[in-house]
This record gives sequence, C-alpha cells and structure tokens, in this order.
Amino acid sequence: MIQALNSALDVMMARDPDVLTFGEDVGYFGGVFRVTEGLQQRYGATRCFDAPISEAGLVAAAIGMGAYGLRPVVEIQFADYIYPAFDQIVSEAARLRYRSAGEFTSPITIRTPYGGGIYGGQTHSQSPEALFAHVAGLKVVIPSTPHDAKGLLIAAIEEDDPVIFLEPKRIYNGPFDGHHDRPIEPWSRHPAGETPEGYYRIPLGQAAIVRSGSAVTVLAYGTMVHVALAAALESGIDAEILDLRTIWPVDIEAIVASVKKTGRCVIVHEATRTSGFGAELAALVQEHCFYHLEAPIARVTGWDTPYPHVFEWEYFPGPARVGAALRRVLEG
Amino acid sequence: MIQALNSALDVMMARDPDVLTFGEDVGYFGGVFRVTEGLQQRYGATRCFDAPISEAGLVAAAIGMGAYGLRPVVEIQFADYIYPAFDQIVSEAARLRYRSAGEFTSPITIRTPYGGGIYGGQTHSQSPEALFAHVAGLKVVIPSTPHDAKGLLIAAIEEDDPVIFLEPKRIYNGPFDGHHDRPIEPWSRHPAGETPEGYYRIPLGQAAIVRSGSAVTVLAYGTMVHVALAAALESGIDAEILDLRTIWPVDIEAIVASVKKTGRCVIVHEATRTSGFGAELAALVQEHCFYHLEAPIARVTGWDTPYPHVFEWEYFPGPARVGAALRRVLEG
Amino acid sequence: MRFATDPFGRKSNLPAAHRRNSKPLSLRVPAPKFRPGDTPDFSGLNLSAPGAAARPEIDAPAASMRALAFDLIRVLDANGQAVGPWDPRLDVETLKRGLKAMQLTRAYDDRMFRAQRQGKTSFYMKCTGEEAVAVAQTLALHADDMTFPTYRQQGILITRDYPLVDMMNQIYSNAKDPMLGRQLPVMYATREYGFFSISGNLATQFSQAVGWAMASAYKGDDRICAAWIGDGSTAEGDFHHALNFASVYRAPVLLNIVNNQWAISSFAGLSAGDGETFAARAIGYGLPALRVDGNDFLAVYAATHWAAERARANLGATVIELFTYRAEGHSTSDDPSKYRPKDEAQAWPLGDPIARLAQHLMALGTWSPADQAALEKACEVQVRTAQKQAEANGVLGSGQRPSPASMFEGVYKEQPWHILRQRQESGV
Amino acid sequence: MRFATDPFGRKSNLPAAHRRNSKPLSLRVPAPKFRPGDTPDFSGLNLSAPGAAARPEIDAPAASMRALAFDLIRVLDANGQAVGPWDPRLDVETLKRGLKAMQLTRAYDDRMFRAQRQGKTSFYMKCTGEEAVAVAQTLALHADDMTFPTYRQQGILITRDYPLVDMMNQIYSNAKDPMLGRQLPVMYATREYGFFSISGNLATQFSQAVGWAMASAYKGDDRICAAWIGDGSTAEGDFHHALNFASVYRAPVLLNIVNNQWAISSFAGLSAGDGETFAARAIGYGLPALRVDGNDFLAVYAATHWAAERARANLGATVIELFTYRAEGHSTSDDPSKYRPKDEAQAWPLGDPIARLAQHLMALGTWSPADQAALEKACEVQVRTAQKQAEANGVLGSGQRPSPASMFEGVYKEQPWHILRQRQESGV
Ligand SMILES: Cc1ncc(C[n+]2csc(CCOP(=O)(O)OP(=O)(O)O)c2C)c(N)n1
Ligand SMILES: Cc1ncc(C[n+]2csc(CCOP(=O)(O)OP(=O)(O)O)c2C)c(N)n1
Ligand SMILES: [Mg+2]
Ligand SMILES: [Mg+2]
Repeated sequence: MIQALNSALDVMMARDPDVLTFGEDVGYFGGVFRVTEGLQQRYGATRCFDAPISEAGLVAAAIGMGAYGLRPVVEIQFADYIYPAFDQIVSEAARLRYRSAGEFTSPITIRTPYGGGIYGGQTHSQSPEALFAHVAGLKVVIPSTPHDAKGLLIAAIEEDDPVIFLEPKRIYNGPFDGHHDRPIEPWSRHPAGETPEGYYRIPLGQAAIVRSGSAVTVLAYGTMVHVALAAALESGIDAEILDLRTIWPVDIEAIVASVKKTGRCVIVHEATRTSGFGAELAALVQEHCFYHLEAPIARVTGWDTPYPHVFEWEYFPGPARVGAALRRVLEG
Repeated sequence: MIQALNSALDVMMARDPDVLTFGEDVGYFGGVFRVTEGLQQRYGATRCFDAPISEAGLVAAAIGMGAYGLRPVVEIQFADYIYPAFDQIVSEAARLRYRSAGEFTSPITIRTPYGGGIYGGQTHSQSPEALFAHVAGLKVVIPSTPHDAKGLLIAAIEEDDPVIFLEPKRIYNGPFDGHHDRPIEPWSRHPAGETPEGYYRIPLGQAAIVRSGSAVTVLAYGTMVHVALAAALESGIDAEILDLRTIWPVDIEAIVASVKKTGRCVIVHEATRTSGFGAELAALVQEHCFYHLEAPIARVTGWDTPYPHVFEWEYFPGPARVGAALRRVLEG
Repeated sequence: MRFATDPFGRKSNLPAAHRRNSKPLSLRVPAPKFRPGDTPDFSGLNLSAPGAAARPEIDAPAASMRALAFDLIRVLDANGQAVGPWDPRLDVETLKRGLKAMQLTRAYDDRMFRAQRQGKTSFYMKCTGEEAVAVAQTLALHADDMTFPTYRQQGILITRDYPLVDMMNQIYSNAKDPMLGRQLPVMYATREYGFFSISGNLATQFSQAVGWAMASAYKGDDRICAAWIGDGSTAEGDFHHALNFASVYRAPVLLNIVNNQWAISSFAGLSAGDGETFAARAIGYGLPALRVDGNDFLAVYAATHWAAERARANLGATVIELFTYRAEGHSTSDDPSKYRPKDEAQAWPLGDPIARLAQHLMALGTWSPADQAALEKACEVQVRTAQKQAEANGVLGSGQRPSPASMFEGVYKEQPWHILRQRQESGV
Repeated sequence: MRFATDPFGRKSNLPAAHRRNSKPLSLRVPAPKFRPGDTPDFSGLNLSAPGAAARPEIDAPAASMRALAFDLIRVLDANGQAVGPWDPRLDVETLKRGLKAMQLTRAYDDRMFRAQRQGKTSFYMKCTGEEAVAVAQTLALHADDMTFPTYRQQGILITRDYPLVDMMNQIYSNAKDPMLGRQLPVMYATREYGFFSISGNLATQFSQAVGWAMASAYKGDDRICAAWIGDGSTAEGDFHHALNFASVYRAPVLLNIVNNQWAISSFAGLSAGDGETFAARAIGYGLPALRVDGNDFLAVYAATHWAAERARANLGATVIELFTYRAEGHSTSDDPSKYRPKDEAQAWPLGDPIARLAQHLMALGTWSPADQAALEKACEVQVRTAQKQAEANGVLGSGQRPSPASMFEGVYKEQPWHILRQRQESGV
C-alpha cells in the first residue's frame, strides 16, 4: 500500500504543478513509513519537504496554500498526533467554503497513518475517524487495499474540499486479518495488491461489496475489512461485507440495499466504541432499515480504553470477536 | 443559571483551598457571561484570575495543577474555542490516569458555554459534546436548570477525573423552549430555577425523568429538555422526557427502562446530526431495546452545516420539529 | 548513593554546600496599572522620540537590528512635522487618500455601531483609534497583495474601495449579503479584493497567511501577503507557528501585531510576558522586528513599506508591532468601563491617528479645519447614502434575507445526499 | 479614488513613486549542511571559549542578560580544567556521583537497546551523548523538585535511584511493569520520584510543567519544577504557551530545551528559525535565557543551579538551551545513516559528556583510566543483574504480564457500567 500511495502522489505531482506535499520527515527521508520516498529527488525540495513538528502549523500552511490556489497534501506522522491541528481542521479547513460563501476553499488532503496492530501503544494506534465524521465540511476516506488506496488518494487530491485520508498502517505492507500469530502475507499475493500504473481514480462516496452474502451485512473499513473477511470465512456464515472506503459522506444506498436484503447488520471498527463511527452507522441503518431488521445491530469495536501496549490482541477486534458477533446477530 | 454556577464555584472555593478558577476574562471582569463575578474579590487574584488567550495553555496549566494536587476549574470562553485545547484534553487530561497507572490524575473541570439560539453565528453556537463522549477517560456533563447546574458543577469539581462541563448558554438567563418569538421567561418563574444555598451535589451519571409518559421516550439534554417539554405539551403526546444531565457515562438504566416501557424513542440535540451524540444514543437504544421498539428511533438535531447566523431558527431544532418527530415515531 | 535529608526532612540529592532554606513561593498574577476609578497616567511610558529610531537597509541581517524591537518608530512630532529617517516622504495626494479612508472608516463604524443599537443587526465591532493600522498598511501594499485580517481591519476594505453597501449588506445579513447570511456581522471575505475570510477563531489566520505567502513564493508569483493579529491573540499557538514557518521558509509575509493594549477585559501584560514588547518575539525566530507608533500614519506607512520591500526582495518576513490603543469597547457586547478607567483613551499619549494626520497636512499648509470638517461631513453623507441602499435590501430580522435553502449549500462544493435530505426534511 | 494600474496591468493603489517591478519570489526550503556521503565539518561553528560567558546575579533583570542567549556557557576547557565564573566548584563526591549516573545511564541504554533487537520488547530510545543533561540537571535540583521529562531523560530516574529493575519491567511490559503493560516502552511515570508521566505526544509536558509550578507557588510550597523539550518539539504550540504562562505568572520552573540538533531525520534548522539559537526564544517573553554546552557536566550543573536558585527566590522561570548532539538513532525504529553522515557524531566538537567529566576528574588527580574502566564494568554488571531480575518477571510476548482484566481499569477512578460490560464481553 505504501507504493500505491507513493504512486498516487507521484502521478498527481507529475500531472499538476499545484500539487505539493510536506510534513514531518517527509522530505529528504521520505517519511517514517516511506510514503513520500523519492518525491523530493524527483520534484525538488520546494514540492516535497520537511515541516517543523507543528501539526497545527503545517495544516494552517496548507490552508493558506489552498486559499492561494494550490492543492497541498500534508502528512500527519501518526493520526494520534492530529489533535494539535484539530482547530485548524475543524474550525478552518472544514468551514472555509461555507463561511466565506465560496470566496475561499480548502482543496487540501491530510494523509495520516492510523489504527493499531503494530504494538505502538496508545499514541501510535488510534483511530480518530469519528471525530472528523462529525464535522460538517470534511470528507473522510479510508482505503483497505493498495488498489483502492491509490485511486482514492488521487480522487482525494482532486477534491475541491478538504479530505481526511486515513491510512490503516497495519496493512501498509500486506493484508492483515487479525491472525497475528500467523505468518505475514505480502500485498503481492493479494488480488487488490496490484496497482495499475498511472492515473486512475476511485470516486469518493462509493462503498465496495467485497463479499456477497445473504445472511448478514458487515459494514467495515480499513484493516477491519480483512478481519471481517476472515471471520466470514472461518465462521462459514454467508455474510455480505461492505468496505465503506469513504466514511463520510457514506454510501448510504449500498448500505441500505444490503441490510434490506440480509435483515441483519454487524459493524466493525477499531476505534473506541462510544460515539465511534459505528454509532452513526447503527443509527442510519435502523433509521433506514428498521422494518427489515431481524436482530439488533451489533458493534464490534476497540474497547473504551486507550490502546494498551501489551494487550494489543485483547484490544484489537479480531476475527474471533467478529465471528461471535455474526453468530449472535444470526441467533438474535 | 449564571448565579447557580457562580454559587457552585463560591461554595467549592470556600470549602476547599485547592479549588481555583481561571480563564479568559474571568478574573477582574468576572467572565463574559459573569459566571465568575465577585470571585476574585472574595478569594483574591491568585484563586480567580485571567488567563492569556490560549485555550491549550490554560488547559495544560490546569493539568499541571491537577498533577500537583489542586482541583482547577477552567473556563473556555465559548465551546467553539475549545479546539485549540483538544490535544491537551484528549491526549493528556483524559489519558493521564490510565497511562501512568494512577501515578498522576487530572481532577480538573473544564466549563464552557455551548449551543446556539443567541444569534452568535457559527463560532458562538457550537455543540461539540460528541467529540468528548468519544474519548475514553472524560466525563461530559450538561445541566438544564439552575438547580442541576449547581449540584452537577459541585459534583464535577469533586470528581477525580476530568469533566467537560457544557453550559447551555441560551438558558443562562431563563428556560427557553424554542419559541423565540415569545417573551423571555426568567428562571425565577421556573420551579428548578430556585437553587438551595450552600453545598449540595447531584451525582454524575444519573438522568432525570422530567416528564413521565407512556407513548414515547424523548432523550434530551441542555436547552433541548425545555424544547422537548414544549413539544410534548403542544402535541398533546404522552411523551416521557429524560434529561440525561450526564452525557457520558450515560444513565443507561434509565434510558432502557423508559424505552422498554414506551417502545418508541426520539433523540434531540442541537449539534450537527452526523456522528453526533444522538448516534450513540440510537445505537445503545437499539442494542438494548431492539425487541421492544415499535418504530425507528428518530433524531431531531441541528443540520449538518455550520450554524448559520440569519437562519438561526431554521437551524435550531425547535418544538415544531420535535413535535413532528414525535408524531412520526408514533405513526411509525 | 542514597538521598540525603534536607532541612525539611525531605530526601534531597543536592550537595550540602548548595542546599538552602528556601522561602515559600508565591504566585504572581499580573494586573493592569489602572482600573475603574483610577486616574490613568501614561507619563512613565518609555516612548522613543519622533525620528529617533534607526532605519536599516532592507537587506540588513535581522540580528543587526534587534534594537528596533524595543524602540518605537515615530515620524510625526508634536507639531505635526515629519522627522527622521523613517519619513516616507509621501505626496500630498496619498496623505489625503489616507486621511479620507481613515475618516470614512470611522464614519462607517459609527453608523454600524448605531445600527446594532437600533436592533438592525446582532453585533458590531469598531476599530476606533486604530484606523491608521489598516489604512496606512493597505496603502503601502500593492492592491493585489493578499491580506489575512482580524475583525478590526475593516479599513483594508475601505481603502481598497470595496463597496460600503456590500459591507453593510453583510452586517445586516440581508438579501444581498455576500456571505449569504451565514456569518456573524464583520466576518467579511472577498477574493477579488484580496481579503481573506475573517475567522471567529482568533489567531488562525496568522499561520494560514504564511502558507499563502509560501504558495506565492513557490509559484514564482510577485504578490506578497500581510496578516494581522491582536495583542491578546498572540498567546495562541498559531502565533508561534506563523513566526516559525515564516522564518524557516523565508515566506514573503508581513506579520502585524496590533497591540491595542486590550483583549476584551484583559490587559496586554497577559500575553506580552514580563514587561517585554511584542516585537521582541521576533528575535528568537531570527526575524526582523519593527515596533511602530500605530497612531502615526507616516510611521505605519513607512514600516510597512520597508517590510513589503524586504518581502518582495525575497528576504522573508518581518514582524511589525503596531502600538496603539483600543479607544472604544471590544464590541457591541462589551462595556469597558467595567474594567478600565473611563477616560483612559483620552489619556493615551500617542493621540488619535486621524487628528494627527490632519495636523500634519495642516502643518504642510494643504489642509484646514474647514477641510477637515468638510471631509467629516462628506464621509458621513457617503455612509448614510450607502446605509439607505443597504437597508433597502433588508436588515436582520426584516425577513429580507437569502433563501433559507441556501443554508444547505456550500458545505461542500456539491451537496451530498445527507444534506439534501436534511433540506427536504427542513421543508425549506 | 480609483485603483491605478500597475506595470503588470493589475490594479494597484500604491502611489506611483513607490511602485516597483518585483522579481518573482521563490520558496526557500532549508537543509542541513551535511547529508550521507558528505564529510561533516563543524569548524565554522561559533562556540564561545570555555569560561568566557558572563555570570549575572540571579536577581539581575532578564533584559540585562540577553547576550547569554547567544553565547555558550562552558566550564571545562580542552584539558579538562574548570574555568570561568560558571565553575560550580563541586566537591569530588558529587562529580563522581554524576559520572557514575551518566555511565549507568549509558550502560542501561545499551542493554535495553540490545533487548529490543533480541525481540524482548517492541521499542527503545537511547540518550547516548546527552547523559549530562538529565544527570547534571537532576543533581542540581532538590530530590523532591518535580520533573516533566521527555523520553530522553531516563537519566533523571537513574540519578534519583529509581530501581533499574522497575525501569526494565516497564520496558518489558511484564508482570511487574509499574505502568501495567499499558504503555509503550520508555513511558515511565512515578510520583514518588517526582517524574511526570512521559507523553507520546510531544511538547505537551512543557506547558503542564508551568501549571505544576504555578500550583506550587499558589500553595506557598518551596518545590520548583523542571521541564524538558527537544529542539524539534519547540515548534509545537505548547512551547509557546509554556513560555508565555511562565513569564506572565512568574512560575518557578526551569524550561530546558535539549537541542541535540536532530528530530528524527529533521535538522534543528526547521524549528530554530533563521540561524537563531533556541535560547533566543526566551527574549521575547522577558525571560532569562542560558545557552549551555550540554556535554559539559559542570556547565550544565551550574546553569541549572543558577536557574533553580532564581526560581526558588520567586524570580520566575529560566529558559536553558542545552546544546548537544544526538549521537545515535532517534529510536530502535530509526536508521540515521539514511539522512546524515555516519561519522557526524564523532565529528561533533563538544565531545562526549562522560569522557569529558572523566577527563576533568583525572585532571583533578582523583580518577584514572583504570577507575574509569572499573566504573564501566561495575555499571555493566549492575545493569545485567537488574536485567536478570526483570526478565524473571517476563519480557514482551512471554505471557508474563499484568492481568488482561487490568486493561479495563483506571480509565476512570471507578469503572463505569460500559467498561465493566466491555470487560465481560471480552471474556477476560
Ligand atoms: C480561539 C478563541 N478564543 C477566544 C475567543 C474570544 N475572543 C474574541 S475577541 C477576544 C479578544 C482578542 O483580543 P486581541 O487579540 O487583543 O484583539 P482586539 O480585540 O484587541 O483587536 C477574545 C478572547 C475567540 N474568538 N477565539
Ligand atoms: C505531536 C507529535 N508529533 C509528532 C510526533 C512523532 N515524533 C516522535 S519523536 C519526534 C522527533 C522529536 O524531536 P526532538 O523534539 O528534537 O527530540 P529528540 O528526539 O531529538 O530528543 C517526532 C516527530 C509525536 N510523537 N508527537
Ligand atoms: Mg487587543
Ligand atoms: Mg532533537
């Protein structure tokens, strides 16, 4: 997925001189996860450069650049460190178009690795997507494969509105289905691990059905898509799995169509449960599909605690927990 | 409600020399809403003082004071300005006890006026409660009457964990039921407008049934409690209205008991809908009461736009909209 | 290696020779010199004499001009004469243009303040006493240089001839409000006039401006950018980010600190630190700092022009502290008599920017009290005329306002499904 | 009053006399002097001579000592002699205590780094080359003064005799981990030893420390407080808030900037601004600043002691820049040869703090190479012994760890219903 993201940036920087990228350690070094590797060499230090350790400052700079007419892509080194920039994102980038009646806009993309599963402890593991989904004016995108990552990042950069682009770092180097005790699989063996060369886009706002089924609908995104697939496979339950890809605005039609078909719904995310994005999904599903629902909608999520270092796998909502929820909802 | 909050601070400062309060304009001037009026005179400038315009700085100072052993109460002038302090609240205050295994804690209270209805435009009207409800380690409290405001603020100050104390500014000076075209009512004419002298506490985590009913449960807090009451009265619907008072941890037993009784549920808040706290409430209600529900849970909320100055009353979820939802849910 | 015990019985690892009884600490909470009831007395104020501050070349290294962060650049002397190296030697036409823009700004403020009191709008903020800041600075910039203002730089729009009627339409949130009724009064925005959307959240524009300037430099453009921030707002992190980014990337931006000595009820001592100037903040970032009498039109013009030339020459950012005084309340919601002496504004030794520029023109022999009276009258008429036009489009509460459906537009470029449904649900 | 047209055909309101063609702007992106493959050469570095910096009285006004923000306080000369007014004249016992603590810190780092490479833990961070910072500063404080460290001040714990075994238990997240397995390695916290919980979020502790110091002053306590921040982290807003609050409330706090010249792969020029020192940041806040050779144990001790005395005397905060060099990678996840010359650490002209203090003791005639070798050996043995004990409690992945149910505790003082239910749901 790293190469796919790198390729998306490469493609867009080649196509559009108004695209530039910066962030902590992204210039000469190419980013702590190497997503911007080679870009400074290829496009020069004024198009791919290091920023001071100032998340608020670099997002603010991006907003100013966006107001000028550029399309900056900034990296926040870990999603856990996005909070210093929260005011600039929420009060400024998100509202600029609306508050200025279109005089100024924020065509900026904020990329950041998120999620756990790497023994990163509580400040290298967080999943803050719900905080951004609550903010009118932001779009929130989360890919689950290299193929999607590239197409979605290109679409995000082309967006005229600010996009929070969350990259599930646990699957940077290969799909991960939650079986941490099994050998690591590389993307090269995964069908969506292959990335077409050059430019292509995956429109924002469209979910993908990654597995068809009729017994229950699973709503997932990021790493959890792979976990859900494993859970379906292992439980033998005929689950239909939707990869939301864009968290907000979400693909409501795809969700409603699937849940109306299956009558049951399990929502999976890694973030803490309370007021997580799963709550919104549950609310939407019951609003739109109430009369089709045959069991309570279940949420499988991270627990409402900080991400605890040594309890990584007790915390991570792995296939066993998803499988149990599938069974519960089917019994429901 | 202003006097009630002032009295809570007064009572606690008199009882406990470790309680002190500061914030922008709270010292000599007594706060832009006068909540801290007279406290500097009474307790001296080192116990009630002005802070620089630095929400992050003042929350950080409070965290440091809390680590020392004090119980600081800080004011954020408007909830709309809490975002610069987001990192200090979310990454620091909320997690300090957990991450240090109890070596250090954050017994701090962050008071802030929130909500609309005062023609404040988009930066004096926001309702950010959901953002804090998502963060493990925080408690979130919202009073709806002077009586509760005082008892809850005292309980919040006595809490050993950080509390976000959101004050519905539209009802600072009197209950407001959403009928902006009617004369303003003062608290003196409201039964819960009276505040006992001296010390009393309302425990966090307990909802209040402000109106019993059997047809439908309304979950509300802050200003919306009064709106919901008006809607019930005007629609003639036998609604049971719960004032949550503590948003998180929420009084799940009270909610479940009521919804199991009525079989229907309407959730009302002023914040933008998507990923708002109403989503969590809807998710919880359907998780706990699925088999008792006779209609989809309805959410009546602010729209997913910034709070628009001239469209105050189109935006505000007033009694007409709540009434319509009540009817819809009863038909459902 | 065990801890020793100190005189308080606590373990201590400080060698005995250095251990000391310490007196109990105490917390210092600073306060302004004068409160209601006090007689304001600014005689102790350390002001440089007019003409005294040195004027370095624009390419002088920042480290060579640190003294300017503590001096005060002044050009107009007590007799209205322009003195010293910072005299910008402006032609009379420009001086008169400046005077007129300041006067118009004041007239506009007065009318809009009154309109709020008449219930025609919800809120208003004046810049009385600070008109030279926005007006002289705008005149010293190119018309297409970008500005990132606070709510107290309405003078930029007025100097750039943005229509008064449109400003008023915004104040009234009426049918022709360029902000479509979405914004609190005074939150103007106009791309055409190079005026960035004012934010209700203090300080955020300061670091954004640096990004804009970086973009201009990145594109090989020749437009520079100026940003403003209040003394109180410098306490926000964004201030620090702005100075750091401006320094690191040598951004062509003017970072203006409007020190009007008050932030609502809080005095500047809460953000300036221990008796230091705001300009001194620049030193730690290796940026040049100019500290200027903000009520001296010529000094403000000259400093701004110097900094603009420096930015245009690719030499980077300058921090300018404009030392002035907020002569009126913070906003229509404020009552300053609650926290400062009523007559403090009158006692302010650096006077009023309009009176001082008029005095200068008179000293030059090209202006008279009658001219000044005529100008005041003309500005008032111009404002009244505009006001009539604007009120024909409605005032707050009149019902003449943008279509409520527009409230659901512009959250995103295209309206997503959920907002569309919410509009339908709203019935508008 | 219409816009004129400037030479670019754009409207302009700048008077003709001042309008100018401007060359296109360009964006400056700074870079370190040396990259992999280059030969590092620090000969251009402007270092004050040992003994040269002046030593003011602790109650001297900050404005009188601005020069110290640009000088470098050094005590040890090239021959290991202590020279100049900053010589703290420490007794030999204290010097040896410092040497031992530094050596133990280095030995501890080496073992824990190796343990990570052996898969016994997930992560580790060394402070190699920077040991004098934490050790000398801790010795110059009282044992019950509070500290707000970053992840590179493990030397504080070691100097205060916090048990090595407990530190290792934390690194291993084992059954006896004082942090209950909840935290990434190196995120220690201990109230008893006055060591605040290290945060993964950079810079946050800096302004919290000021709050702690304000509390101490408010209570009339006599404990002061010290905080540390890295050069890179000074770019965060919290740095600015810390200096501002410390200045405004005259908080008894030492604000230490550890300038080890690197922030992961980013050089200090990204946070220092245009060639300025970090100490210079203090000037704008009216705070005294000391810039110190961070590898000179005596200089660090003396500067810290000076600042501590100032704080204890209720004279407020001091900013100390400790100029040092991060001799190893940022953490076990880092490979510095990717972004800087491999031998840059060796080329660093201010040497190694342990070697320099040992040299000083030898110059005093109370230490020998054999003593030094014995100390190294003793520290290694001490660390190995502790390691064995700690590993008996488990290492990461060994299964010996706190009870999983404990993961649901301590989010709040009392476990609320939802966390209780989640624990039940989890089955632990
Ligand atoms: C982030 C934020 N915090 C607080 C406020 C509330 N507020 C509005 S104006 C103001 C005072 C600003 O003072 P200053 O920066 O000196 O500007 P001035 O009003 O004097 O021009 C405050 C505290 C705000 N708008 N935004
Ligand atoms: C808010 C935040 N942003 C980014 C990071 C990632 N990060 C961890 S350490 C580091 C470099 C810090 O450098 P410096 O402050 O110089 O300290 P040093 O490591 O040199 O001691 C970065 C960028 C973080 N932990 N927190
Ligand atoms: Mg001000
Ligand atoms: Mg560093």
